[in-house]
Amino acid sequence: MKKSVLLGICASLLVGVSAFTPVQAQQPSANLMASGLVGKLEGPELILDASKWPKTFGEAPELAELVKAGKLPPVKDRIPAEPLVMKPLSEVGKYGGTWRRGFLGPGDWENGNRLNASDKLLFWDPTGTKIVPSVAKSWEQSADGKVIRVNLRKGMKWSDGAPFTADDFVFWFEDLYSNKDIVSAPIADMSPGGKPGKVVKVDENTVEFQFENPHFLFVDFLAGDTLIGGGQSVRQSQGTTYGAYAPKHYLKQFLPKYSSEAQVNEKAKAEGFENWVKMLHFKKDWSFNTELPTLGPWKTTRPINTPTWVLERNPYYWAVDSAGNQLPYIDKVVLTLAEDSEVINLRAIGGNYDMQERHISLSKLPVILENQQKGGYKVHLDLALHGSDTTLFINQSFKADPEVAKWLTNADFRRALSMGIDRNQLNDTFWLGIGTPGSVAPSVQMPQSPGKEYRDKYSTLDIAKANQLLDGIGLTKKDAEGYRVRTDNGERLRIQVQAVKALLPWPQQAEMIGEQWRKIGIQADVREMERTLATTRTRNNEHQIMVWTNGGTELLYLFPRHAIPVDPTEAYMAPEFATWYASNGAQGRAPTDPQMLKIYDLFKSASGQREAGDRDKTAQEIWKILVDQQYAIGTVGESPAQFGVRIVSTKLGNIPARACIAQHCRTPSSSHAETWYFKQ
Amino acid sequence: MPQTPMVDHPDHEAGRSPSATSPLLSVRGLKTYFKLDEGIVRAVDGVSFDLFAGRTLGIVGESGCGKSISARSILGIVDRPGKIEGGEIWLQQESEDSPAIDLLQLPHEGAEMRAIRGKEIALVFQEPMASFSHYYTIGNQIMEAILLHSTASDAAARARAIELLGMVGVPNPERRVDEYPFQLSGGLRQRVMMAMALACDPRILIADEPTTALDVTTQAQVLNLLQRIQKERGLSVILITHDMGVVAEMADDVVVMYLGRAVEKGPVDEIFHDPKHPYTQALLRSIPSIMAKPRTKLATIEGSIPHPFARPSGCPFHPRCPDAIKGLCDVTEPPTHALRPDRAVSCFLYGDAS
Amino acid sequence: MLAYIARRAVLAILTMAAISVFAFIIIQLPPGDFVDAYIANLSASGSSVSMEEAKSLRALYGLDQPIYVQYMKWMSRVLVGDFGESMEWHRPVAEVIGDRLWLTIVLSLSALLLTWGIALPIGIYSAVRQYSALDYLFTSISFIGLAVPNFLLALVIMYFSFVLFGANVGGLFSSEFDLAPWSVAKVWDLVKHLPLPAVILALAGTAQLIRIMRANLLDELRKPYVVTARAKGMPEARVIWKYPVRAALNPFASTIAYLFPYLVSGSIIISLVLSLPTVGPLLLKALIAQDMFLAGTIVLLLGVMTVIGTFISDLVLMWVDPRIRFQMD
Amino acid sequence: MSSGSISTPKPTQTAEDRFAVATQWQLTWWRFRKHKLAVASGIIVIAFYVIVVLADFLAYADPHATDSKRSHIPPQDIHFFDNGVFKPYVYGLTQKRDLRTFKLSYQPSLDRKVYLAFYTEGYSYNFLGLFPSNKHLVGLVDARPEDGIFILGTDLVGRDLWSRIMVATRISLTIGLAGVTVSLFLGILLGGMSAVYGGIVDTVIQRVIEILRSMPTIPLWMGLAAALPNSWSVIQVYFAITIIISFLGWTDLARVVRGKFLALRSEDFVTAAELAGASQYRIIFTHMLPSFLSHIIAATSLALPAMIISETSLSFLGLGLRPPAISWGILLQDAQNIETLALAPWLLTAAVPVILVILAFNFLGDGLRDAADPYG
Repeated sequence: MKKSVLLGICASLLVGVSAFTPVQAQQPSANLMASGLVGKLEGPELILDASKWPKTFGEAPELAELVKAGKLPPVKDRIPAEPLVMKPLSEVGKYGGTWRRGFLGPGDWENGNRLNASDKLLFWDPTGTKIVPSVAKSWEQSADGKVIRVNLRKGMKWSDGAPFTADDFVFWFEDLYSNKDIVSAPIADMSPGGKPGKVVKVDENTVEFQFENPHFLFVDFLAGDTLIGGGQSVRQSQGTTYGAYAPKHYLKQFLPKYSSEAQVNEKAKAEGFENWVKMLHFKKDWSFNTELPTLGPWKTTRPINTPTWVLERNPYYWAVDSAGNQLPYIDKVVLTLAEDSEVINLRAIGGNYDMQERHISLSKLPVILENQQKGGYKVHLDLALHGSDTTLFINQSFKADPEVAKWLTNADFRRALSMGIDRNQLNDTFWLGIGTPGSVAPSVQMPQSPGKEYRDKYSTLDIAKANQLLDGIGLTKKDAEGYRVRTDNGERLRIQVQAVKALLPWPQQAEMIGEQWRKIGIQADVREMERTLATTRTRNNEHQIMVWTNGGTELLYLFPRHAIPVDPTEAYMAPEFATWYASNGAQGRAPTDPQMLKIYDLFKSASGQREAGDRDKTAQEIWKILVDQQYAIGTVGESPAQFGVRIVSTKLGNIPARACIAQHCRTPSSSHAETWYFKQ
Repeated sequence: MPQTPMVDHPDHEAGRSPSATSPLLSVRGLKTYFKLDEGIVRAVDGVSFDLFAGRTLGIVGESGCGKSISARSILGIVDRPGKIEGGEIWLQQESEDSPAIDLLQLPHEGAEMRAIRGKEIALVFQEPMASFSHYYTIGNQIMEAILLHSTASDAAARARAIELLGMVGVPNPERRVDEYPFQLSGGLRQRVMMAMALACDPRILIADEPTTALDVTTQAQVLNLLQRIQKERGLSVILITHDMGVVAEMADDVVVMYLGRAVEKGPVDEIFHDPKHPYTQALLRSIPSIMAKPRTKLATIEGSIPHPFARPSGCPFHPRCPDAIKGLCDVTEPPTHALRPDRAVSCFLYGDAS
Repeated sequence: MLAYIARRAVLAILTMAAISVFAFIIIQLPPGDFVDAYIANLSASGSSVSMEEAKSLRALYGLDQPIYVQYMKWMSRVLVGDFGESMEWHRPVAEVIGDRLWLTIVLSLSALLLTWGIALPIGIYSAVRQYSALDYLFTSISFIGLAVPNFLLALVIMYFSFVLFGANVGGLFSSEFDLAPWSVAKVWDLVKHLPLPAVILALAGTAQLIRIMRANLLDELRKPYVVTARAKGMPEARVIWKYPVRAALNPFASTIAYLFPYLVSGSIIISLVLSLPTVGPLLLKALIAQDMFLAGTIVLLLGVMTVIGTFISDLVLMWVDPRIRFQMD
Repeated sequence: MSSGSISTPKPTQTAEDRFAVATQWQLTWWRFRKHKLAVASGIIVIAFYVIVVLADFLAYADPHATDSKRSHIPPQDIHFFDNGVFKPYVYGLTQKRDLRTFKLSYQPSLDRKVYLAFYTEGYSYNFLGLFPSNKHLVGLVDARPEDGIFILGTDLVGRDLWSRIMVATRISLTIGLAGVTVSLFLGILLGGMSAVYGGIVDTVIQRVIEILRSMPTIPLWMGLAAALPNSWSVIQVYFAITIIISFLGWTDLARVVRGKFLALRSEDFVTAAELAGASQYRIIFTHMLPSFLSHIIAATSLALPAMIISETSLSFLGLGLRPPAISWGILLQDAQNIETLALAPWLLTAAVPVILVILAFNFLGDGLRDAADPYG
């Protein structure tokens, strides 16, 4: 790293934090303060100063037994020389207990993945505002942004006791990621400016990611819920093979390179797989394969594809509490299958779960609160930081119906639609008044927020103004029932709104919005759809308006797909543009809208901006355009609707009053569940 | 008038003259009503008749006149909602010394009454096809009656069943005993029915339209069989039929019923030769005769049987009666006139009014 | 008789073949395929799937081949007892279905037995004591049972059993037995959990059967052979049980055939509401996830179970009804 | 002989004649009339079909109109007498959300009576899709925009349940009727063909019936329902669902028809007609069909509840009709969650018409069947 300026760990790379005020400053509505359900964002504190680290280590009694029996090395040999040291939120906990949780079957893989999210290289602190070490001890970025060096923990081990080294990174990069049979195309995270980067071993405990173009966002990516930074548990399960490392000592036996294709295929056949690729996808999936070495606090002992997904402590987990006790405190996590989320809610209310925030629905809050005593739990409301739980994405590349397309791509039309929505009504009905009405822009507390005025711009009910805008663009004629008519054939102008019953009762909300639009003479046809169908349709560019959340956009660069059309997987705003963007113009269709083009330019420029503050400013510019153009119409956000209703057994200790609800926080993992314990 | 076969029997006329001995079965003022939502149907409304030992009593009338219900009333097996509302049914006990018992005084479902059913009084039913269950062999259904009323072993009961089948003229009884009713012809079924009725050596056999469903040849065979058995065993038979020809051939005494009442009764010869009641007269007129001139219209009774709920007042027959007396027959019920001890008619044309 | 059974057996096999085609068509009907569903799920949990990847995934699962080829491949495996691998569960289909099939059968059979156990005595009572107070009561209850959608009933019962008794909600096992291998204690646990879903499931069928039984028996009671039997001097109870009840029972044998698929279908909704580990919710999820081998196998198995049910009820019918037995000669 | 007086019902000469000459239809009707419960059920069914026609008139609030200020209003008391005079009124309501429990509650403002009026003007609709109208059976006079009648309460988004049930009745009952019509057509056609042609036709049709009956219904429906093009309008989906539901319904009817046909073929009057040289077509349509029409009517009235339950189940699973269509199944789907049971149990009243109509159709069908064939 000759030319590069090595930067200290925490000193200057507090990405995206500069303008971030601690969240205590955030003012939830008076209702919420009165309810006492929203607390302070908090969590365990990382002790990074090696001099304050404990010198002796403790371990769970059951592990001590194993050590005594000679089946496990002593704890000091299992813990790395440079462990992650955490000061638990309230007190040093006790070992033991089973964390009961509900899940919905193998499709609900994120339920367990998120508990293990500390297997990311870098992570966020409990407030979701600061990048902190996790698997990696520290990181450095070169001044030109082309090289990012990651320092591993000396003596760190996989859950089977094998050493975790730089070779595992190289193995991932060369043998998995670069193998077209396994990963068919490079990912954007690893290819700034379309030029693929590489992973290089410096020494046993040092790895470098090297790029041809500056990639200043890469550290954020490593910390974010991205394909490169998500960690092994989520990124190497369910058929995907991302993340940045993989257990070479275990997985190499399934690769042709280390024997022969015939041999691995034979092995696959013998185990009942069609071919070695299928076998590999199974073997590297922590939720299916109980033998797979992992890095998370718990490892699967009973796979996800059974009625009970059981996770048990990783005896080689590399984090300890401030007293030197190896984490996690809780022995086991048992996720029991429920056939339906309604059952999960009912069981949670019945006190059958120790901590459950996933699948808990906000609309049940009164019932949940009512049963607190009986169920032996406490309710926490965690407010999200993104702008809008229910967002109307208006398809800018729609073309099936030119007349409709003409209006969807008309900014005044979109602004009118936005001003025709009575967000307070939505908030009262579906968010119990807890949410905050506004545009798609993130909470003003976020560094990338363009400011309060952009939360409100075009986002308050103004029927007169909306009608005026619609009249102004030529939609003046109305039919007998007062609906505006198409300019091509005089029939009523019908706008299709596609909604899925998922996170929130979006179809019902869309119906309410459609009703509100009657006042501005717009007929909305709400189409309730099954999720697969809806996403397939959007990828085929068949939808006009899609209702979805814009969750994840609180940090624009880490999860841009809900804000701007860059990822064809989920490009509700413009599938064709996203394809165009992702393929560097090879496929799809280029936008002609100058504002949209400007957004792309700004977005691309961020990767080359060295200072976090500059990148935030760019993001603010993007948000300003997004709000001004209303490509996506925000309704109500900053609410606990998405994983924000947390039901926690009164028996659990070290539970934060408020947890970070955001894509990058991997809720609930940034609160470090490994420091929770049963008080008994 | 064809002679009754009983005439051949010397003891019969002499020793068991109806007037001489007390009747074996004596029905007095039997009333069986059906209480329905729409009203009461008086299916049997004060019927009296006597059955003498070894004789055949024919009960005739159009369908729905209460013949079959009378028969079932005797056995106490009237279906709900039918109920015996009054009357007496005296059965002479087996030994002449014991007093007769009133069957209606016995508890319906009691063991005594059940011991009489099948054992003392047996029933041969009008539809041989439907009178058997299809789910059991005929042997099973015959043996059941035997086993119910005796202490016979299964093997003995089976032997008895085969014997009975042979007796009623079923060919190959050893094989047939294991067959199901639907495997038999109509005639055979009626014979089996007979065998079943005779299983416990009853004293009285009630034959309810035994030949209605059969063709003419089979009909004759079955009637012959009935006669033969009666002769062999000295059975007393109540023969219920609408067929005057059968009555003439088989019965010693006749009861004519109309709408639940016995309108006329008497020895068979007198009924046929000197019918008193206009209804009896009409019935006899409607018998086709080979003597009749070809192409003459068969006489029918005017009108049809009234609906049970719309029973006419006064004499129930008055709307169809050619001799009805206005202001009398349609108002008052005619009393029963005993013309002789064994002859009675209930009509205003006789007695005081005549 | 043997010829008859053979003919029925051949027909049953042909029906099964037709069902397999049908099952395959049904699961292909919804637009999109497993990869679409998979991408939808992945994207909802924050992942991305590129076009190239989708393509290679399709190839991996053989979804790029024509449908008839996929069908033939599937059938050639099914015929040797291999139902393929579930795409979503990453396990052999047979293993995924595993206990669920038995639990479905246990549940449906208990519902069937319950249906009969309740419907027969009540039907007989209602017919024998026609127009009595209890007859009216039973008839009314059975009609209401017929009219209340059972999913609604399941939900309401579940909620109130929770509110009133704090009962553990749904499922067929207590949590401590969920993981345990089969044992006497686990079976007993299952027995304790069965009644509620079985009753809910049985309700509509019971109502229907009471009505059938009552009507049949009323018909039979009017028949002359009953009079014959009574005239023999048989006690009334024996008369009724030996003759008309036997005859009225006859159609019940044939109800096995239609009641079973009905119960299995019914169990899908109820299992979903009550969170029962039967094939119902699995099928629903498999259909939604377009996990075609899993969905196809379940539909196929359910169809085959029905065909077998029909076949058995034919045999039972033949056994109980001598008319059929002797006319088949 | 007995001479007890007779007290039978009044003998009428006409009654006698009537029975003698009554046609099959008259007999059926008379027998049916005796079945009190069936008659009552018939009246209920008719009442429901009156709702089908007059749904919008009987509704008093726009079934689609949402308002958060009306979210989860419990069924409201209607006061009929004001100071002893018949003058129905309701109290104005004030919404309040408890900030600790997050529950909504409504207090009647006792000082503000809002009077009801009959045949008033309300939201606009097209009567039978033909005549625009805004007349409704009841409405409020001099009401503020926030006032309303809430006989059965409101749902989460503040839509009036009574009005929604009225409109849902229209869809659910016509879908049932349409489904039965299609089933009937298929059933008579295929059942008849099966019986008339026999042989290979019979075998094939019987096989198809057996296969269809062997398929578990839910996946079949799911498959078919999921295959509906998403671009279809509510109306198109509505008809498609009808056809899907009747897709299985016809098998029962086909069996009945086939059985009856076969039974009738051996009847004397059919033989007579055949001997008289009547064409097969003529025999079927002038001799056979009428003689079991009554059975078909009975079978139909028994098939209808099954159709209605099917629609309800399908919609409940989210596979049938979807909002903004309003059907019973959709109303029940709204009620299928814990918060409804706990916070707004009145939404379950949407099940009442379902239960009522199914009961009514069952009793009606039973009555009709008994009347059509007292021995069958």
